[in-house]
Amino acid sequence: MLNRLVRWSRIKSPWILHLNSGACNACDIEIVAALTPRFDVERFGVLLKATPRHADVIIATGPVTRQIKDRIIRIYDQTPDPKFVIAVGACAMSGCVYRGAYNIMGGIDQVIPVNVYVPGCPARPDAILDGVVKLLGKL
Amino acid sequence: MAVLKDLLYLIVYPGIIFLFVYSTFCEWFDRKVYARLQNRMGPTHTGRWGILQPVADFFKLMAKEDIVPDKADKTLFNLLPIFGLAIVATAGLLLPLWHYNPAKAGFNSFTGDVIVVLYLLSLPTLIFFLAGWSSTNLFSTIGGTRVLTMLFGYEVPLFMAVLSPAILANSWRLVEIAAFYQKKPLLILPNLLGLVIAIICVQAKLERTPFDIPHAETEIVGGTFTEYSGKKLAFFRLMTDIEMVVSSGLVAAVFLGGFPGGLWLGLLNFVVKTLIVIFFLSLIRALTSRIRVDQVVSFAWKYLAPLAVLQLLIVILIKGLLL
Amino acid sequence: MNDLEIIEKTKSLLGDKIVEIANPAVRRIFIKVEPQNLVPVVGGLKKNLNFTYLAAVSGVDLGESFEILYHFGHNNGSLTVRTQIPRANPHIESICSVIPGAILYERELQDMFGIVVDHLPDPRPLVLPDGWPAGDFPLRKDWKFERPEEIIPGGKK
Amino acid sequence: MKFTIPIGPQHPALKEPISLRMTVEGEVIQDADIRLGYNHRGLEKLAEERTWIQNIYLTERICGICSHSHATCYVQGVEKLMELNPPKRGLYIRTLVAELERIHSHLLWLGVAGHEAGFDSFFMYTWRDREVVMDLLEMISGNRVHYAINAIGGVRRDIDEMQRKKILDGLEILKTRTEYYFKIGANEPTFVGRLAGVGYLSKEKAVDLCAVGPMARASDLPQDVRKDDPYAVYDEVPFDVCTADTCDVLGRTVVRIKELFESYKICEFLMKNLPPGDIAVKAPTRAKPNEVVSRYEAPRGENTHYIKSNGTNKPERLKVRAPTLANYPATVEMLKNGFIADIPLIFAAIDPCICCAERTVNIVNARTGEEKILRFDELRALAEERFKKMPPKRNAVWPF
Repeated sequence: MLNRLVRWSRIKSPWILHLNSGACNACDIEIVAALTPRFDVERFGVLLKATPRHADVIIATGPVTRQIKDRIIRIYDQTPDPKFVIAVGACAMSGCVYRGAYNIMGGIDQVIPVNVYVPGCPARPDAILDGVVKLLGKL
Repeated sequence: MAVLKDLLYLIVYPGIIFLFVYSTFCEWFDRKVYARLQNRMGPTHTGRWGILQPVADFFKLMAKEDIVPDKADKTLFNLLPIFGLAIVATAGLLLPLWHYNPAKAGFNSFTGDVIVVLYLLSLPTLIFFLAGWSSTNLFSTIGGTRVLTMLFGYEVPLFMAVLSPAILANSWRLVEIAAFYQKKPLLILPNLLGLVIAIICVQAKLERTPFDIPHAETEIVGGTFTEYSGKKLAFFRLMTDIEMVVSSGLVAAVFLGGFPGGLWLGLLNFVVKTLIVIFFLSLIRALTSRIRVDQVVSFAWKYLAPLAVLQLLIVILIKGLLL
Repeated sequence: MNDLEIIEKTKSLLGDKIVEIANPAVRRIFIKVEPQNLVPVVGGLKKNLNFTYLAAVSGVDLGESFEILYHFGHNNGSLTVRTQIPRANPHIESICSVIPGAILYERELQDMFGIVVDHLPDPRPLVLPDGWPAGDFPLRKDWKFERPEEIIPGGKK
Repeated sequence: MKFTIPIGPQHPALKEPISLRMTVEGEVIQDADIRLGYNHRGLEKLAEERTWIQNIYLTERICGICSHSHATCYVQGVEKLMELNPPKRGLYIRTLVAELERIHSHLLWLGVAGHEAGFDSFFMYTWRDREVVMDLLEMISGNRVHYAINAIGGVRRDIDEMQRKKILDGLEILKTRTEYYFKIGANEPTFVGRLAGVGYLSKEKAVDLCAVGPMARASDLPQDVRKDDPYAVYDEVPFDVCTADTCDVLGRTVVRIKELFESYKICEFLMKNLPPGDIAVKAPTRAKPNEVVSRYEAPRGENTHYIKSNGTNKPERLKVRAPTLANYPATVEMLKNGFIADIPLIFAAIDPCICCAERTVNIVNARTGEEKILRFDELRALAEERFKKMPPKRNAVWPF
């Protein structure tokens, strides 16, 4: 019974943290666009939170640069369990056009475990929403 | 029998269970109004019209990992949320709801309970400050200082604004003030200025836009709550919600004539009147932008405090000349 | 002021310090100077011809030498001052004394090419990420980067 | 009593990673230090390994907000190197996309400014209307953000009659909405009070520190590449350079709102005078050894690309200078003596596009000052001291 309550509340209230690891801004503005009236993720209980301590889902964009690698790991550690990571956009998945550049480590999954990948360059807000919903379905 | 009644009062209505249910409802109402004013839908998929959204948030946070920073003062860090919750819930008990007898004083209604409620409602501010300070995060610390700085601004106008209806009613007891205005509803009108001041001050007390400076997201991340997670954050959120209910209940009791009509009608009165106040709070939140902490203080002392004094003068004149 | 007037004025004012003036396209002027004349030329351009806005500083690896280009913007087009320094002794004088806004570009230059900019007001090493190996300058032509093997989570080993 | 607060690399005011370290005394900033490098991807090195055509898509991904700017700047340079003359219709469409992008970027900025000032309703409203221009861009190019409309020698997609009508309709909607925002901005005292007097940058400093774009224009420097060095079809289009003389965040807001109106005008002109004909010419795969400086007025200021070719199908050198980088020295100047509460506003006012600025550049911070744990009495003293300080400007009015 309690488990069911907790599971229900987790599905209904995913709070997201937006983590930019060196993206080109395109995915970022699409994530922000997902909060705005046309897409309005708050319908599903999603709130954009400022600090990793409050977040459940980390939405990561962009390829991982060498400089930010440690910070990403730190932010991941700061997030309380249970936590999930969604990699949004081609860069966060593999590095996209920047694959092979000297300052790029590759996709987010080279640094922290990823639960859901959302492809696209950039991913549309609808796709990002779909990714969040798919993640919740996996719970 | 009286003990049973008091227990019922403490636990069910208007004690902790009622406060929990009603404050989550108020948070939903606030979020929904806020979202509608922004052309959005607000929560829709949790329960009917998303009404269970704050409940889901609460239980999710309760089930999350609880992190205490190494550097933080552990005792304070752990105890503060519970203290805060207890304080605002106690304040909630003093609201003049159903089993009051203006003629007889009890543990929850006595001469001077207005002052006690006001005092209990100031304590959360200190709790916020201590919370920010004890977590030793720089952002929290800045948030804590801002909490205190703001306290200097809004507290005095709020006290003065609440004072004027009390002077007019010639009582320091919530139930008597409410009864006075129920008898003479026209006398609510001279207090309108005080009502506006009180709503603005309550907005500042609740740290909502334009006064959400202590946890201004874009400046100092989560402000006082930056380091709080899991259960403690859930308690703090609940505490803020209950504080919202209690302070709007206080405003409604003092300025809008209380909640007459016994158990059911009284409840209806309570819900309608607090929701009106909360609606105005949401309206202010949606229609203004955040101001700086120095602007808050100068605004409070240059406009709110003189206006509150003016309100006092009006009330004293009316009392001297007409009553 | 059109291109011809700018060229005329530059020639008459700074003619002794300039090696070459080219005007390959409309509103594009390229001036070549010796490295030691760089600061006076930039100063003269700023003072007399109102080239106050430095758009960028580019470096190019030419093999034996480095070429440094200072792109200036103007209400009437763009002017580029170019100079070459030998690869063996890559030193150049900072123009921050004339144009304070140049600092970022010159620090970038230090970082990417290993060119030493003398008299920079803020000469902190402008290395890429923390812990970037010293002596690696990514934009030099002889610097190659090999992408390390990636681990694919859940993929074949 | 001083202490240092770190802002970033992960901070809600910054949607992108950058690290600012502020030395503050009370709420007043004494010194600021910027550390870039979190977003450095090494694009200039990559560009040397790719062909001319591949590089269009690479430069497009320098930045998501001004993707068309970098791609156009690059393509214009390459067209000069290859001695191509793109047909008029192609240039018109390219300019149209550029102006629509400016509209989208400025609306986005307005929303972000509202958000940073804690005015979330304003943010929601501007972003709702931004979807109109996003739809237009999607209709023209097929994508919401990276338009990929540029090709060397022209554009890739044509506009038909129906699309032309839709664009004109969309512009009508946007125009009325922008006028409405103008009114909101002027009539919301908390908003104006929050913006006025913040982030002062004098004209002399703006010249010295080479500020560009709306930053320079708000400091009364009429500097606009579209007028100074017309590219594409800007020499045929009537428009004005918008300036303000208040030198603060309010001025920058006003400049951007004015530019929105100019952009609507330009788009309307382009749509009403769209010439018939081809949209592109065929481009060779190689360019003769040469060099070119290409300038472009992006929404944030001037883009400068320096392209050098060596006769092969790859560039010898591609130097990208994004407007945000040019504005950093000025930003540090503006942050000094501001309030903590103003950091996001000042920083947002340059419309930072860190990803643009950071392909290659690093500013190393001096990790000065230890992070102290504050004592209770110190804090109280701080709070009291702060309480005595006066706000810098009151009774601000909208400058129209």
